[in-house]
Formats: sequence, C-alpha cells, structure tokens
Amino acid sequence: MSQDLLQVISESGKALKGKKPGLSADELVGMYRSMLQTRLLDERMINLQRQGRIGFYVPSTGEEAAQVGTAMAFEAQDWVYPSYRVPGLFLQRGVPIDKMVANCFGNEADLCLGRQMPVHYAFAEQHLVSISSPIGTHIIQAAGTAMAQKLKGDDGITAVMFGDGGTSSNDFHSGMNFAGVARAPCVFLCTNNQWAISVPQEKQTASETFAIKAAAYGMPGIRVDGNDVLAVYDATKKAAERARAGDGPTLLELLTYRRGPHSSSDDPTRYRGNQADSWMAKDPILRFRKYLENQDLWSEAQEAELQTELKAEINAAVKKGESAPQPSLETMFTDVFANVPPFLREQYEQLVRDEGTGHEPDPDAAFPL
Amino acid sequence: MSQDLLQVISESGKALKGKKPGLSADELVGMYRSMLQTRLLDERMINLQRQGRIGFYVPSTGEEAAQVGTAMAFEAQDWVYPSYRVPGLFLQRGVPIDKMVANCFGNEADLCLGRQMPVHYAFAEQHLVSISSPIGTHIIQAAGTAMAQKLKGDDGITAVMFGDGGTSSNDFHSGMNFAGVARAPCVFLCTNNQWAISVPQEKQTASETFAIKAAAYGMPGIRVDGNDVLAVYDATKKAAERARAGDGPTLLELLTYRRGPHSSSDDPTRYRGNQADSWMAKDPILRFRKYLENQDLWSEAQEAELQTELKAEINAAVKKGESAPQPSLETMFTDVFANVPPFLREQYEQLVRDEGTGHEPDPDAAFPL
Amino acid sequence: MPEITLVQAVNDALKEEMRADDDVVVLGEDVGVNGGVFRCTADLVDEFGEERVIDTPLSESGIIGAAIGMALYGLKPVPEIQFADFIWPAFDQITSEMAKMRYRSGGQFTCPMVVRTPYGGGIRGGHYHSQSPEAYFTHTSGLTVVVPSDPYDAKGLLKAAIRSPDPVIFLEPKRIYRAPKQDVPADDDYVVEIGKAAVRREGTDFTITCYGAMVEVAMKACALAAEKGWEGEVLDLRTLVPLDEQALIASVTKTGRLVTLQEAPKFSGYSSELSAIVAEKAIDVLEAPIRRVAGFDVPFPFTLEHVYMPHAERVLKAVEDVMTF
Amino acid sequence: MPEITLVQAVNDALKEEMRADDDVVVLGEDVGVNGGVFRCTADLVDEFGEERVIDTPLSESGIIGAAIGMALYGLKPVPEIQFADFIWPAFDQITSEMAKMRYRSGGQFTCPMVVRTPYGGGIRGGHYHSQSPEAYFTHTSGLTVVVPSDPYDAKGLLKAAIRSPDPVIFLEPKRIYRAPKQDVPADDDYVVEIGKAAVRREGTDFTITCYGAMVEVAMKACALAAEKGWEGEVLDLRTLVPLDEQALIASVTKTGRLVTLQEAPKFSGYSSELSAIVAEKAIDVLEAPIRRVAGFDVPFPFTLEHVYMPHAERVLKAVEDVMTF
Ligand SMILES: Cc1ncc(C[n+]2csc(CCOP(=O)(O)OP(=O)(O)O)c2C)c(N)n1
Ligand SMILES: Cc1ncc(C[n+]2csc(CCOP(=O)(O)OP(=O)(O)O)c2C)c(N)n1
Ligand SMILES: [Mg+2]
Ligand SMILES: [Mg+2]
Repeated sequence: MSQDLLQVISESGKALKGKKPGLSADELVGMYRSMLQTRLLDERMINLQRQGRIGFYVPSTGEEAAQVGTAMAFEAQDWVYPSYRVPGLFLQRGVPIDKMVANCFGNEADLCLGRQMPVHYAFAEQHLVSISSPIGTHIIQAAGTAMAQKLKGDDGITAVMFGDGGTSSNDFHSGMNFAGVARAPCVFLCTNNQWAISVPQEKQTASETFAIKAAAYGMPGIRVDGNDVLAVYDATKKAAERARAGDGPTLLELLTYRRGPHSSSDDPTRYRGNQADSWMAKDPILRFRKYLENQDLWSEAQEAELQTELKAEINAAVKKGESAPQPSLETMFTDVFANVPPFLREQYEQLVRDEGTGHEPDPDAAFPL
Repeated sequence: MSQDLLQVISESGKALKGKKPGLSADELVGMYRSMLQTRLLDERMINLQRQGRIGFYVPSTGEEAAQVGTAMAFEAQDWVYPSYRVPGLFLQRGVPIDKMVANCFGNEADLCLGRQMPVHYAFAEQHLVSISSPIGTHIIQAAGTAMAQKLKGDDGITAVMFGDGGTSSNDFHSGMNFAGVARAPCVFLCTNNQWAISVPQEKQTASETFAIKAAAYGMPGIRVDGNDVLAVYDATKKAAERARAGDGPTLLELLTYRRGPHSSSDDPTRYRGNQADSWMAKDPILRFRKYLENQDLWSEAQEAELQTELKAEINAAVKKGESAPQPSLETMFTDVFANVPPFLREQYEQLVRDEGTGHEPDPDAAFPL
Repeated sequence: MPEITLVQAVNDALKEEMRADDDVVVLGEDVGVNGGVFRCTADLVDEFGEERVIDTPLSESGIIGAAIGMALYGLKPVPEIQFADFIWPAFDQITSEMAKMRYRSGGQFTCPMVVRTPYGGGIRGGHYHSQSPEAYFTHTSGLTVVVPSDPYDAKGLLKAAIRSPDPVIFLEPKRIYRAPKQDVPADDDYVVEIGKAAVRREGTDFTITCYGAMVEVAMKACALAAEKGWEGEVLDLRTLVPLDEQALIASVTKTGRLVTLQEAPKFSGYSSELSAIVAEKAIDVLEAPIRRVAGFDVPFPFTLEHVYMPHAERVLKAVEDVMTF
Repeated sequence: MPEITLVQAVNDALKEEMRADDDVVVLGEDVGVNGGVFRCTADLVDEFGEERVIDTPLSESGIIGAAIGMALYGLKPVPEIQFADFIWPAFDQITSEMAKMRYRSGGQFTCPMVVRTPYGGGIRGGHYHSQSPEAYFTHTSGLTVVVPSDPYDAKGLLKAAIRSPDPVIFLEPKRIYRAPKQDVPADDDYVVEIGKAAVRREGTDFTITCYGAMVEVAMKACALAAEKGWEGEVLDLRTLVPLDEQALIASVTKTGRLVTLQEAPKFSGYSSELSAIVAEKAIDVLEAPIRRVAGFDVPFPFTLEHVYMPHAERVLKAVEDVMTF
C-alpha cells in the first residue's frame, strides 16, 4: 500500500520541521499519561485473564497513539462511537478507570450490568456509545447521529472508530455513503492495524490504501502515521473542525500495527511469524516520550512517579471490581423494554419460585475467542 | 458529476475520428435489430399492462444501447447476471422472445413457472442468471461465479448489470471488494440512468461519478456514454478481455437516462418535471440508426420491413402467451426442495382434497408498484 | 370524524406526531417528494422540509442504522422500508442493535423508533412484494410488534408506537391500504393502546385468532360458519409482542376451540406460538385440536397467489374440523 | 474407529468430502492458515490450497453471496460464519436468494451449499457469541436445517449435507465442540441421513424433544427423573427441517406427555412449532399440558449466563409439572 503518511514527530521522537502540536505542555503530558495508563491497564487485564479472573480481554498494545490522539481532538459535546480496541480513548475522554474495570468483571457496578462481554463499554455521560461485537454496525449509526446533530443545529460532531477489517462491512459502505450525501458532521477513523484476526490487509481489500476509499463517497481521505500521537491529533482535529464548520465528513486512515493477539483467545503464531517484532521499535509511547523529553517536558523521575501512581490506581480498581457482587437476578429481565411486560415478569417470577436467587457462577465456562 | 465520457459515435450519429467499431456489418445490423426489438417489445408490454392483460412491466425506453452493447461483448460461455431493466440484453443474447413474453404472463410455458412477477427472468441455457427483486443481491453472486470460473480454470467471465441506486446496496460493496481481492474475471456494469425511482443520483451518492467508486476496490473505473451502443460495446469488450486475460475486474458506468416511469406502477410526474424531454433527442436507437445510414448499412425501406417483421413476431408471442394456461397446482409445491418432502406433499394433498384444482385467477388483484 | 383509508390514517398519524414533536423524522426510499410508493408519506416534505423527511440512498441497513443513530441522539425516527420483503439487509441492525441497545447498555442508550413497512400478499407482487415476516421479529427479544387491521387502529396504534420508548416494528397490511374507509378520530390525543387485542366478533363455539388483512377473512369465515349454526369469536391480536395473552386464554376458555389464521408460511410461524401457549396453559379447556390456517411452506408465488392466500372457505374447512371433532 | 471431538468430526467430514469432490470449497473469515477460530477448518489450506480454502474479507453477506454465485456455477461451497450471531448481515442472501433460487427459476438454477456456523451458549460469550437462531431459518421455506448433538452425527450429517442438492443451514453446538469424544467411522461412505430424529433414551412416561447441546441436558434430566420413578424418552431431532414428524408423534403417542427443550428464547421459538403440531395432530393422546423449557425472552446475558441456560434441574421441574398434572 502506497501514499504518503502524515507525521508530526519523527520515528526517533524529534519534532519535524514546521510542525507544531498546537497543544499546551499540560495537554501533551496529559496525553502521555493516558497512553501509559492504557498500556498498563492492558498488561494488567491480560494478566487477569490468563489467571482466569476475568473472562476475556482485547489488548491494544502498540495502538495507543491512535486512541489518545483522536480522543484529544473532540469536544465534550461531541459523540464518539468507539470500537472494542480503544481503551485509551475512554481514558483520555475522562471515563473513570474503575468503571472500565467493573465492566471487565461484569459486576453490579458495571454500567452495562454485566450483560455484555468485557470491553463492550457504554458511557452515556461522556457520549461514548455502546459497543457491540458485530463489526461495522456502529459506522452507519454514527452517520445517523451526525445527521441528527446537523438537523438540530447543534454544535457537536460525531466520530466513529473501526478497523481495517471493518471497512469491508456493509455498514461502512452505508455509513460513508449516507454521511457523504447528507454532508453530515462525521469523522470516520479507520485504525489500520493491518490485521483482522488472521486476515492481512491485502486479503481485506485490493484498494491502494484505506484512505482512498473516501473517493467513492465524495469526501477527503487522509493517511496518517497512527503511531504518531500528534499527527493523529492534528489530522483528527482538522477533520473535526471541518465537520463542525459544516463542510462535511472526512475519512482518516491511521496506520499502525496490532502487535499482540487479536484477543485473549487468539494465538497469532498460528498465522504470522514474528512480523510484530519490527513494530516494537516503532512503539508510539516510547516515541512520544522521547519527544517530550526532547522538549524538556518529561524526565526519568517523572516517569517513575507516574508509573507508580497509575499502577496503584489500576490495583485499586481491580480490587474493587473483583470484590463487587454479580448483578442481581432481576437485571436479567429489566431493560429489555422500558417497562417489564407481563410475560417477562412471569418468567422472572417462575425462575425465582423454582430456583431461588442464589445462582453461583459456572467455574468451567471460558470464552474461546 | 464530471469526468470524460467514452464515445464512438457522435450524438448526431457520425463516426468519431479514429474510432472503429470492430464489428462486421451483419453484427452492427444485428445489434440495431435487438435495440429496435427491445423498444417495440417495451411499447407492447406497457400497452398490455395498461389494458390489464399483464400485471406489471418495467420499461427501459432510452436505455437500449446499454443493454445491447454490453450483451454483444460477451461470449457464449460467459455468465451474465442481468437486472430487471435489460430486455435487450436477453434478446441480443439469443433468448426466444416468446419465452420472455411467457414470463410476463406467468403461464405454464414460463421457464420460471409463473412463480415470479413479470420481467424476473431466468435462462440457464444462455447463462442468464435468475433475477430477483431485491436490489444489488446479484452483484456479490456475480463475484462468486467469477471466482468459481477462475478456480476451475474455465475460459468464461462473469458480467453483472445494476443501476445507480444499486451502488448503494450492501452487495455492491461486497461484490466489488471480493472481486477486487480475488482478481476475479468480473465486469461490473452500472447503468446510471440518473434515477432510482424518485431518488436522483445526487441523493444516491456524493461521489464525483459512479465510475470513481472503483478506486475503493483497486480496480479501474471507466465512464461511458451509455446512449452510444458502440462505445458501450467497446468498453465492455475491453473489460471482458481484461478479465479473460486474468487481469481482474473492471467497473463501467454507462451514463444514460430513464426516460419513462420506473415501472408500470410509477408516476414520474410526481417527482420530476419534463426533464426527460431533453433526453428524447439523445435517443440511442435514432443515433445508431443515423450512424448505420451514414455508413450505408441501413435504409428507410429496411427499417419499414424490420418494423413489420418484429411487430409480427411480438404479436405472435403475445397471442401464444395469453392463451397458454396457468401453471398447474403442483408447481406451487415443487422446487422448494429438490424433492418434495412429506410435509409439503401433505399440504398439497390437503389442498386438493379440500378445494380441488380449479382455482380461477383473482380478477381484482393488481400490482401497485 | 373523517372517513379515511388505512394509507390516509398512516399519513395523518405521521403528520400529527410530527407537528406535535419536532424530534419526529421520517426517512426512507422515495418518502420525500414522491410521498412513498404507497403514498403513506404524501405531502410530508412540503410541510416539514427535506431535513425531517429524508430521501435516503438505496440501503435498508443504512436506513435503519442511520435511524438508530438518530434515536440514540434523541430524535424519534420513523423509517420506512418500502416493502417488508426488503427489510433483510437491515436485519442485523434490527436484531443485533436496535432490539438490544437498551439492554446491553444498562439503559444508558435507547432506540425509541418505529420501523414502518407494508407487508403481506394480495396485490400480485410475487416472491418479493408479498411476504409476511412477523415471526422473525416476534422471536427477537426487545422488539414490540404491531399489526393494525383497519384505518382506526392504524392511526391510533401508529401514534402510540411513535410515543413508545421502545423500538416498534409496525407492519402495515398493504392489501387493505385503500379499503374499506372508516371513521377515524382527528383528535391529536387519540391513541390505541399497544398490547391489547380486540374482539371483532363475539361467539361461543370457536375462536379465530388473526391480524392484519386476515381479520376480514376471519369475519367472512364466521359469517359462513354462522349459516351452519356455529358462532365464532374473532380475536384481532393487533399487537403480536407483547401478546395480549389474557385475551387469548379468555376467548379459548370461553369457546373451547381454536383456529389460528395467518398469511405467513405455517412452519415455525407466529401462530405456532399461540398454539404452544394454549397447549401449555389452557389445554384442559380444549375440546378439539388446534387447527392452523396459514400460507403454505413455499416461497410466495405469483400466478397462483390466489391459491396461496388463505380465504374464508379455507378457514371454514378448519372451523368444520374443530366443530365436528 | 477413532475417538474424536465434534470439532475434529467437522474437520474430517470437510477433508473427506473435499478429497472426494474437487468442487467442494470452503470460505469464510480466518478459515485458511488460522484454521478457523474453533479449528474446524484446521490444515485444510495445506492440503487443498488457498483457491479452495478461501480467507475472505470481513463481510458475511459477501461470504454467503459469493458462495451462492459459486454454487450456481456448479461448485459446492461450504461457507463458514464465524459465530451464528454474525449471520444477520447475510440474512438477505440466505432468505431472499439462497432459499428461493430453485423455486423462482423453475429449477434452472440451484444452490447446493452448506452454511456452517457455531451457535449456542455455554462459553461465556455474552450477547453476540451465544445465540441460537434456528427459528429464523426453520420459518424460511427452502432451507434444510440440521443440528448435530455429538461427533458421530456431526460428521455423518455434515457429509450428507454437502452431498445434498439443497441449501443446508448446519448449526454446530459450540458448547460441546470439544467434549465428549466419541468413536466415529473413518469410512468415506459413512453418512447420517438428513430428516431422521434419533431416540437417545427410551421411556414410557414422558417425551423430551431437544437438539444440539441440549440433548445432554435432557439426558441428565431423565436420569434425575428416573430417580423419581419416571422414565423419559429423549428425542434428538437432529434435523429441524424437514422435521421427522412421525418420530415426534410416535413418541408422544407412546408417552402421552411432552416437554420441549431449547436454548433459544421461548417466544416464537422452534419448539413452539412442535407444540403446534402435536396440538393439531395428536392432542387426544396428551395427558398433560405441553411444557416448554427454553431460554428467557431477553438478549443473551454475560454474567448471568449460567442462570439463563436451561439445565437439568430446570427441565426436571417441567417433567414434574407434566407428570403430576
Ligand atoms: C460481523 C462480524 N463478523 C465477524 C466477527 C468476528 N471478528 C471479531 S473482530 C474481527 C476482526 C476485526 O478486524 P478489524 O476491523 O481490522 O479490527 P481489529 O480487530 O484489527 O482492531 C472479526 C472477524 C465480528 N465480530 N462481527
Ligand atoms: C433492497 C431493495 N430495496 C428497495 C427496492 C425497491 N426498488 C425497486 S427498484 C428501486 C430503484 C432502483 O434504482 P436503480 O438501481 O438506479 O435501477 P433503475 O430502476 O434505475 O434501473 C427501488 C428502490 C428493492 N427492489 N430492493
Ligand atoms: Mg485490524
Ligand atoms: Mg437508476
């Protein structure tokens, strides 16, 4: 795949000539914090999963820039449709980490009440729309939300994140097409990590790049170095401003690499060698840290202190998450409809009558993918 | 929508400099015959529909070049997935006209046994795949057939026809994408008649042209004057040759105009003024006739003779079609599965036992769209 | 009260709700200047503009998916699917997204929206303009499924559906879109409650369950049965989910005999659920087998449509079966 | 006979049929070098190459649509949908195209193909990796629907499905993909006939209908019931369409009591059809109401999955109901 990549920081962490981040020192450090937090959370959750303490996890190691750089470009009133591989976006957008951990334990403190698998978050307060497993479905929903924002004359825009595999979905096609025709204030963010489970990008599409797909929908498509958090921020910010100004949608391709397994159930050695190794050197966190150090915004001491702080925070969240009880039996029957209809009430009551309320979790069950 | 249009004949019927049709006189006259036959069939069937003698029809007046020019470019072993608006393709490909008329009457001679609405043809002998109503579904099927041809090492290619509206369908996206990745020998033919019922092309997509959508799938996209039968032939032939040579798929946009109503149930005055009028002058049949006359291949006398012959043929087909009985009761239960399973046999037997076999058609029923 | 058709009733309901609530929007193929291929959205674009009456690209998953995105943001979209037969490209959005949104997000996000679509046979539309897909939706937890059988209910139920906090599948029996006309209240506040069946004819000997265009067929069958001295009760379900189970059990308890009637293919059809409920909860009141009259288990045919569609004489046969058991 | 798992049985069936017939091809997401996320297609690409074992782009409508195009041309595709929960984008291709192709073309074009997909709960997969969608397919005329419950049947039925001239939906109960192992013939000619149920346990007092992973649950429930002196008959349907109606009626006629068992939500579920058939054709043999044990009518939950899934004790309650009526 060809075409130039937008960059702001060089691969060795130098500021590229003529490129300015347009962010304050605090903001830059804040972004670094979110990226590191994401990485540490990842490591911890994968660990918990290996120990059988949570059922499933989706790591995003190596993709932190694409998550935090995009998140930084949005305003509070904007709506974001995340994918399952963007914890950093949640953290940067201010979601409390213990709420994310609660979701992974599926306990009663989980805002989704343990109804979905881990990492299928929903945070209405931050306008972070409910994630589901089927790939792509949220892309057209994002277009619809953007159409609604335009119709209501609101100031917000909508952003949606999906992967290279997601571009093959039906709803990528309709989402891009609807947004294009409506000139809806929508930013389409394709994190091209070059793999859809075991399927490499060349088997996903014959198009020259993912960005070029924008041409089919009459919108600009831009290819960005997805491991350069400031390039991601810059491109997303411009696309967001364009949308906010009423100039319509944009597609961004954020080029990065899925360094880890697809999920805790996946074994990538089955389908790729040690390709991932070459991407270790391109680590987005290291690159940004070097940049901050070059700018005298970061030091070894600060790093150590931050690591300690973040780990303690994660520890506390895990402790809290693991000790919370599972959701009550009623929660299986509520929220199917706004009000529980008689036939569901009857099912609930029969269940309680026949089996009581003390169902212990099944220790043998494990998610195989 | 911009971008140059491929042409071989000028709008006034002159041969354009440096363009050769690459067809014999007989072939040229044969194409003209199919175009005229299509027009006359159209007029007659719409007439029958207005008289209540058939239930439904889809006219294609003004789009004959796109049907006959494409058909001429394929070989006998090629597979074609038609749309519902291409009778000329069937005729040019050698389908007996009485078989098409039988389908419109839904009688026992209809190869589809009256199971579908008029114009939903299927002719296995000519490799013309069964048409269904849902828009776009056949586009990915065509990609699959092309993949099968490649896999088997066969010489045939696959072509598929659809409209501007069809490009918005899910299966356009997957069809183009699968064929692109597989480099399947497939020719995608988008007849852009500028309308999808009442929806104009600007509301269908924001892309600059329909041809440009090819870029999203890594294949060439070419825009052709769809009212120039020789340009259509030329472009289709090249795309077919490219596919046959193993160089992969092509998308062609055939620009034309839907001069009539969407179907016998549609009233276009509700949503467009007399825009169609300006396209009367661009009539593809007139244009080709002028060309043939300019080349001394056609005369007034030949025209009169051909008209008489074709009308007589249509008359005979209609007479035959109208007098044929409706399909037998058994045909409602056969072909659901290869063999009629017991539970369907039981339904059939109960029906015959309770109601006999003499069901007269319902005279009140009429198709509203 | 004006005398109107079912099409007009739908149109009136949309107009009234759009006037009352700026958040109500309509979207679909040809719903704008064309007013819908059946004219259900006629004139809406003139009154409410292209922003609230949106002609979409040709993509059903796009229509429903975009509507979901609108609903999540706070609008009340009323998407139209041109024919129910074309709803399948949107089935993923309907079952995986719209139906589960409230549940999976712990009530944080909801989809108050109404998917309107004409369904059913009787217009010589063949395979793809005739099907009755209700069973696919009634098996999908989270969906409310409504089927009016006359203009009065069509208007009142559609208005109630638009005001519902839950996603509603609203199936319009196209065979009776234009006849017969009926007096329908012009009152803004007029709604018909979702979840309540209606007894269209009282009877003591047998019950026929039905909905949509089949109500008329059931009424005719009862008229024929009455000539034989059998008085049938016709239960128009109106809402398929949540079913008015009480009304069903009450009627069967009263008559002791049940004939179910639907246009859709029989096997695994909606009426099978009615049989199952009665066989589970009221089997002791039954004096005869439960007979099902339904479409045959074949794709909807074209030329032989008139044989395919259940008609009064066929229902009468079933009535005879249960009455003479 | 080798002792193998259900996964291995599927893999063996594919290998044998691919060796026997060059026209058999496999396509889907991750079916190639990865061998399928459940390993059902492991090693196929090594033996048959990338042309016959195709890793596709991420599009279920693409997978099924392309497979249809291959089948029309004469191949025998066996597409895999990674999880049944992701089959909905392909539902239009399945219901509108694959199921109706033979009928609508007057038999000129046919779709001999097998759509394989893992389904069902018990693996802590939540909403989208647990559902049991059989009812949607059993209501679609033209589809054969098969659900094996053990390795022996999985292999024999899959081989029969691949040889069938009709499109088959082949639902693989993923909960029992890896256990228990079973002796399965390695013979090329070995097939299990489609359309025949199997009596897994003979009994005289009540019948339990079941399929897939629920067969095991039914067996356990019968063991518990036997302790109370009630002998249950377990009817593993194996093929849902065409149903082995004779076997169903015969068993109920013998026992006089029926409990239906399925994982899928109850309302409008497949088991309702079984109730309806019995209530229509054999009501006079029934000595008790027909009790249904099924999933609740809610989206499939995550944390509370173990409450959601039918288990032997819950089935036993239903058995008690019918035995003590
Ligand atoms: C409709 C659908 N089909 C299949 C799957 C199974 N699946 C889960 S993730 C995935 C790959 C997604 O790849 P991509 O979009 O590139 O995102 P990434 O995982 O690389 O972040 C697949 C096939 C699914 N979740 N949904
Ligand atoms: C999936 C689906 N949605 C809607 C329809 C109703 N419909 C029939 S034709 C048509 C417009 C098609 O336009 P286009 O693809 O441009 O082809 P044209 O009719 O112009 O030849 C529509 C919306 C359909 N047949 N299928
Ligand atoms: Mg990816
Ligand atoms: Mg068109």
